Amino acid sequence: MSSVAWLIPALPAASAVVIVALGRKMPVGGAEIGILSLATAFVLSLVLAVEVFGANVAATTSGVGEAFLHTARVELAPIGAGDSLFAGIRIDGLTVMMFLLVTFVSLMVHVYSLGYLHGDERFTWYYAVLSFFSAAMLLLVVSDNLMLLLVGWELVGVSSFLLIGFWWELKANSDAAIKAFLTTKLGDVGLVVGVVALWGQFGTFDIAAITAMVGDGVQAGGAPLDTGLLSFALIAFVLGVVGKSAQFPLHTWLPDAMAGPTPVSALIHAATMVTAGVFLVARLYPLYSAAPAAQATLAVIGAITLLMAGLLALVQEDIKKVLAYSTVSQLGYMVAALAFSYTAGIFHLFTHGFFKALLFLGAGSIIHAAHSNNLRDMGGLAKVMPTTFATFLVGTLALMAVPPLAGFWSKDEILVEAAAAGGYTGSLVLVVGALGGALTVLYMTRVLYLTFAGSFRGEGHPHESPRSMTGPLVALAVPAALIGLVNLPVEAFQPYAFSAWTMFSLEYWQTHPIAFEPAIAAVAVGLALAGFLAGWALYRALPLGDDDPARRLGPVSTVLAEKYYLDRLWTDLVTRTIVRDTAAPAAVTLNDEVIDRAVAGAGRATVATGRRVYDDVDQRGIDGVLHGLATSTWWSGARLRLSQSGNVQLYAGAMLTGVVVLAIVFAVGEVS
Amino acid sequence: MAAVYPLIFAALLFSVGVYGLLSRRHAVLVLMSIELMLAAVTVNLVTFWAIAGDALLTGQVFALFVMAIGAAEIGVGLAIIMLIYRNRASVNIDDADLMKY
Amino acid sequence: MSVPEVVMLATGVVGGAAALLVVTSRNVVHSALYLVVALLAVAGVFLVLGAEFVAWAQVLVYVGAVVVLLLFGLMLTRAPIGPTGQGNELGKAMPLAVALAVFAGLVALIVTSYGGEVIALEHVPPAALGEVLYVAWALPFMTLGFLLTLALIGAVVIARREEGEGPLPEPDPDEPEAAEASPPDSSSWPQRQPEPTPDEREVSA
Amino acid sequence: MSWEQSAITITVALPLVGAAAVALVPRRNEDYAKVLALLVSIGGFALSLAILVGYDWSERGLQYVASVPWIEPAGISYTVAIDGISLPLFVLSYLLTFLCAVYSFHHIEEPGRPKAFLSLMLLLQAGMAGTFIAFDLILFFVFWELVLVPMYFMIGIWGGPNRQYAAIKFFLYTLFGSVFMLVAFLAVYFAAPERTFDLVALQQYGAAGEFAIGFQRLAFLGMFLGLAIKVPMWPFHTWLPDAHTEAPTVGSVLLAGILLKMGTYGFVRIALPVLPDAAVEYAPLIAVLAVIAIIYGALACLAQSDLKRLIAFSSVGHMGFVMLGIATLTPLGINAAIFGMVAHGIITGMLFFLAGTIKERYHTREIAALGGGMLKTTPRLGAVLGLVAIASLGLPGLAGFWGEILALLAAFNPAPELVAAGWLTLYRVLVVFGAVGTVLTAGYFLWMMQRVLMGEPPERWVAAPPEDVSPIEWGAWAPLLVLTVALGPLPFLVTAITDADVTSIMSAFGA
Repeated sequence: MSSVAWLIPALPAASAVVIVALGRKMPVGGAEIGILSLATAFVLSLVLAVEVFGANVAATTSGVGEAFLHTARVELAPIGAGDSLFAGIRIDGLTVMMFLLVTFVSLMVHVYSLGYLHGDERFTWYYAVLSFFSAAMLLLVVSDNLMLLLVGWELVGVSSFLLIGFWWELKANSDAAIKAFLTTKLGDVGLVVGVVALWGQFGTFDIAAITAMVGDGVQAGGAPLDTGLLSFALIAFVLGVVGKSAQFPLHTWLPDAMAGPTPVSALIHAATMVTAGVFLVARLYPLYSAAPAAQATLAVIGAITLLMAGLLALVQEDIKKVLAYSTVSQLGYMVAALAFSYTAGIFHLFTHGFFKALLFLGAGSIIHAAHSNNLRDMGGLAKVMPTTFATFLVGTLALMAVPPLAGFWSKDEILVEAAAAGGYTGSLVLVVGALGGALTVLYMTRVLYLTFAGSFRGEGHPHESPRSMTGPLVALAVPAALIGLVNLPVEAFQPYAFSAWTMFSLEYWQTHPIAFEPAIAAVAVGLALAGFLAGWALYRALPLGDDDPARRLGPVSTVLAEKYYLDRLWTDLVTRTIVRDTAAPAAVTLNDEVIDRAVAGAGRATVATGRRVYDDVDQRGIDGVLHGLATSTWWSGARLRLSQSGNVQLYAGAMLTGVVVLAIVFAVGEVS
Repeated sequence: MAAVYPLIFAALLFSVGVYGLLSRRHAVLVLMSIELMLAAVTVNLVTFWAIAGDALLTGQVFALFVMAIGAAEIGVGLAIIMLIYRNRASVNIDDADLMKY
Repeated sequence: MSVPEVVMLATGVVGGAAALLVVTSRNVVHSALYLVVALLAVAGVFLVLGAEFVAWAQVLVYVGAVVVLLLFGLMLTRAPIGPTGQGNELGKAMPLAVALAVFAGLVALIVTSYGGEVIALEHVPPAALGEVLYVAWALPFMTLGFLLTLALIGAVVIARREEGEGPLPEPDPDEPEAAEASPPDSSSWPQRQPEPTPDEREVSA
Repeated sequence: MSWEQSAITITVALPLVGAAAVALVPRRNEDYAKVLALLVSIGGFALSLAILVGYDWSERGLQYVASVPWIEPAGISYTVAIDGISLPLFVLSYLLTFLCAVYSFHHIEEPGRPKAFLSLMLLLQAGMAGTFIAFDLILFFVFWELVLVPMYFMIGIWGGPNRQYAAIKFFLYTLFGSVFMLVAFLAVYFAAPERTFDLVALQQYGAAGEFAIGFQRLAFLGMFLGLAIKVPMWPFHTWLPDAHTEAPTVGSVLLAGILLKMGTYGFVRIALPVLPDAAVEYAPLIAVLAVIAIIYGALACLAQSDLKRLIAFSSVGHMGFVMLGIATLTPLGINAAIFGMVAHGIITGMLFFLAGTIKERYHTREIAALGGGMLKTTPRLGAVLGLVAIASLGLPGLAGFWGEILALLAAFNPAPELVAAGWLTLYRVLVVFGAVGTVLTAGYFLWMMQRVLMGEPPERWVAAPPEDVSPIEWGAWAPLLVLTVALGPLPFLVTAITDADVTSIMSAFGA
């Protein structure tokens, strides 16, 4: 089966081409081709998963053998002195896990978009790019070498650009698309430099070969490993991760990227593309293990990001932006997790992909119904949109890490691993991660309350979305709820669990068992509960500031009111004063005024520099020198040409004068 | 007879011709000045023949040649002047500066 | 002082004075007439020196033909033939200086080279000249004739009016001296062809 | 003469003869000139393909060699040959001329006159192709200069409003450089142990270290001036934006597509192998100038308001990547450079076609005046522009990527001589700057796309949308578009041709 695994990325790629070529003539505008190809790819992924996971489980249960790895490659081009570029596939647990996630979410989004983009004038184009994106993402995960990975990486970037700017008539949308592309491209400088540096160090792009060399402590030509250069390359990769996975301080493109159609946000900006950075670190995990400095960088960046983005999510009025910041925050978890544990990082990637895609699609359904992104214009939708509500609730609970839903297991694993790792970075991630969990609950409670509770505040009569949209919601709700169970932290189950499926080496799996810490789980759940109560109280009391809080307090029963009274002190002090009125605005200020302005300012400054360079240096300076040469030649010519008056008499006079002078000269010469 | 007399006469004619050539704007006058200079040349030729006295009468023959060439020059010169006049309505030699720059 | 020397001095003084008047006279026609005198004086010098045929040829060719040609030229160009202003762009000082320098140089040369030379005057009859001319100088002589013919044809070609050429511009009758006194406004001259505009180029293409 | 010996000569002579034939077409039947020029260019393209196919891939090295004495007393011979380094550029020059001939059916700038225009184009073609196959320095120089004259007239007659200035600037500037190059050629001739202009012999002398280092420095400087102006390298680039902006579409396409490559080709073919020691000394300087050009070109693009001028300035940056590859003195770098040349020829040639068409349809090239929304008014034109712009910014999967990334790869590990001279750190820093340059490049192309393609189109275009891509234009563009897409996934289309010969020509460097 793994020998035809290349079909999995090839199918969507072919589908993209076919849709562009024939889509307009198809009955459903080409969508059926995309759905069919993704469905086939998903089935193939499942079959492949059985093979690969089965092989891995066989190894873990028996304790002998190796993690499943299948590579195959073809030469792409000779590039001199015997080196070549290769295109190759690498099938292992991680690849298959990403296959499952990407094909499934992509399939759901393909189906969902049938309803969401029904009647759009560029419907066919949309499906073409969507398929193209899936192909690029699958190429990224299946690459066996860094060069091909870079290719996939850039291709997802450009398809993201096309999809964010899908409604390009509005300048804001194309602005967002350009911002996304350029910001991630800035991060890609790191990736390119990293790839180049690793190639320079190891003389190959092949990930397996590089990993093996690092394992043996050698580099190209058998010289001893230069860990400084390796750390440089890996930290350069971190810059790429920061760009692509929207980590602090390059995260600002992701909320803007919500300008794209909502299914796109679900696919690209929640489940797949933004996880590419995390995937990259996971793919190179053996290298990162050898470079502690790079790991520490990951931990710090992840911790900053998860906290900061969580605070920002609190104050967004656009439902998609809440989810976008939430995604940034969750990506922070993953990045931080990868500083300590391979399994914890990718497990959160896996579960998050499902439930965040669900949440985005749910948000899309809500927006479809309410005709607005703004939380102010929603409310009371639970009654009219029962399916959306139920599935959205599942997604929210999973995100909130409520046991036993998906998010609980993966997030708990991160905290456990951070605690186990200890040290400054471990403690940082543990504390910040726990706080971040509470923040997550807080902002998701707010979203739930403002969207589904109370009465509808917007215009029109919202109704449930069509079946093509609710179907995927239901289909996604199942894994969102249950997928966490595949990695139950029970020792006896572990040889059959997710950690075994996706291991990159048997030795690592054996030395890094998955543990469960009741204390940490209890604290996390407690914090989550506190966050939920605080959020409920706060947003019940102060929905959005424009309704009178007292009037809203009225219907609440006295007992509850009294109970909340205590909570409200806590709420007012901690949540409202410190978090909402101080920290969150400060974060917003920092974000909007400093970071985003710095990013935008850097862009503007670059353009201004360009203008300066062009006007002053190029036109005035370099071209000026040239013009100066030309002008001086011209000037002396103009002086000289005065002698050429065309006046015959002048010429004659000059000639005769010359004759006389010559005669005198000769005469003098003769005499002397 | 002293040889200097005709020679100085020729030098005088020539210098006057030079002056006229350089100082007048009327194209025909310039031609006349050239004729003066040519005449000076013929005087010199004849004088030098008289001094040397060769059998082939070279000086006289050359004087005749110069005369003929002078006549030809006047003919062509006047034709050019007329052409310039037709094109520019002027016989002012300062205006005939098409070759400038 | 012998007779030939006296005659020589007299003709020299007359010819030199006439030559000076040629180049200084304000009236072009007067200049032409003074030129006749100057050239006659030259012929006189030739006679004194014994070159009889050359002297008569000088009278015939120059006085009889060239000056008449010049006068015709003056009339045909309808240029101002009355009194004309003197001087051109060069002014007078520079030509005068050059002329004096040339004269001084020549005189110095003549005096140093031929200061004591004496000419033994000898009369050459035209017949003797004819014998030399048609025997020893026959080939150059024919070449000269050819040259004269060519010059004649050339003059005709040059002066011939092109077909379709515009009529002669009429000089302003009120200001007959305009051409000499002030250079004509350059804008009235035929200018070099301006760059054709794209449209014109297309037409011409 | 067998086909082996005469193939190249026939192929190069065909456009020359064609130019004369086109010029002799009677004026009243000027449209026949188009047909004739097309036939000639098709014939040339077919012949070049025949050479490509007939090339013995197992042998490699110089093939189709023909050498006859030409100016014997001066040791100048007519020596032509072709190898893997020449082939891609040689074929590309015929391809682009062919496409230009097709395009000329559709449109020739004011003042028309297809006869003169096409005749000049074919003359230009002969010069360009000849440069790539000349293996005698003087012959090389003759072809090199032959290119100047037709391009001068193309710009000067069919160009934009400022055509006189641009044409003279182009002509004088490049001529200025060529003079130094010629002097350097002569110097090499006299300095060689056995006086010769034969390139192969000179390369052997160069590899054997027959030239003293002091001499090499001066000679390399002379060649450097001539070649660098042609490339053009920063800061010798200022003729390029003017010439490109003013030139007619076909002129711009050929200028960007082929002419610029003559400079870089000269470095690879002549300067580096003949003067290897000086090349090692100059390489860091070239690399620094190249990276300056990358950043600088991108910055200058950000300041442009004219679409065509923007494309012209982008060439400065792209040629910077090519020169960076050359400055590494490694086979990888040279492969990258040749790939970059081919890709740039295809992509930028295509961009200039598009700029010409946009000017023709929208009657302006001002980005602000176009007003955006081209995807609405002329969707096909807009889509093609978008695709090519994305290719030009170096997106993987399209032609522009490999040249850039391979150049960066090569720069990370330059030739051992350069490492020994202590330049490793410099080159690695340059890699980072080069990578930043890719972001800036992406920046201005996206910015251009946003302002030209996206947004709501202005009223005047909505009311009367300009004509979309015409069939003739599709015909002229299709090969370029296909190559743009094909070179991305199939980079061996170029490197498989070049690799072996690059490795052998660069054997003078490295261990």
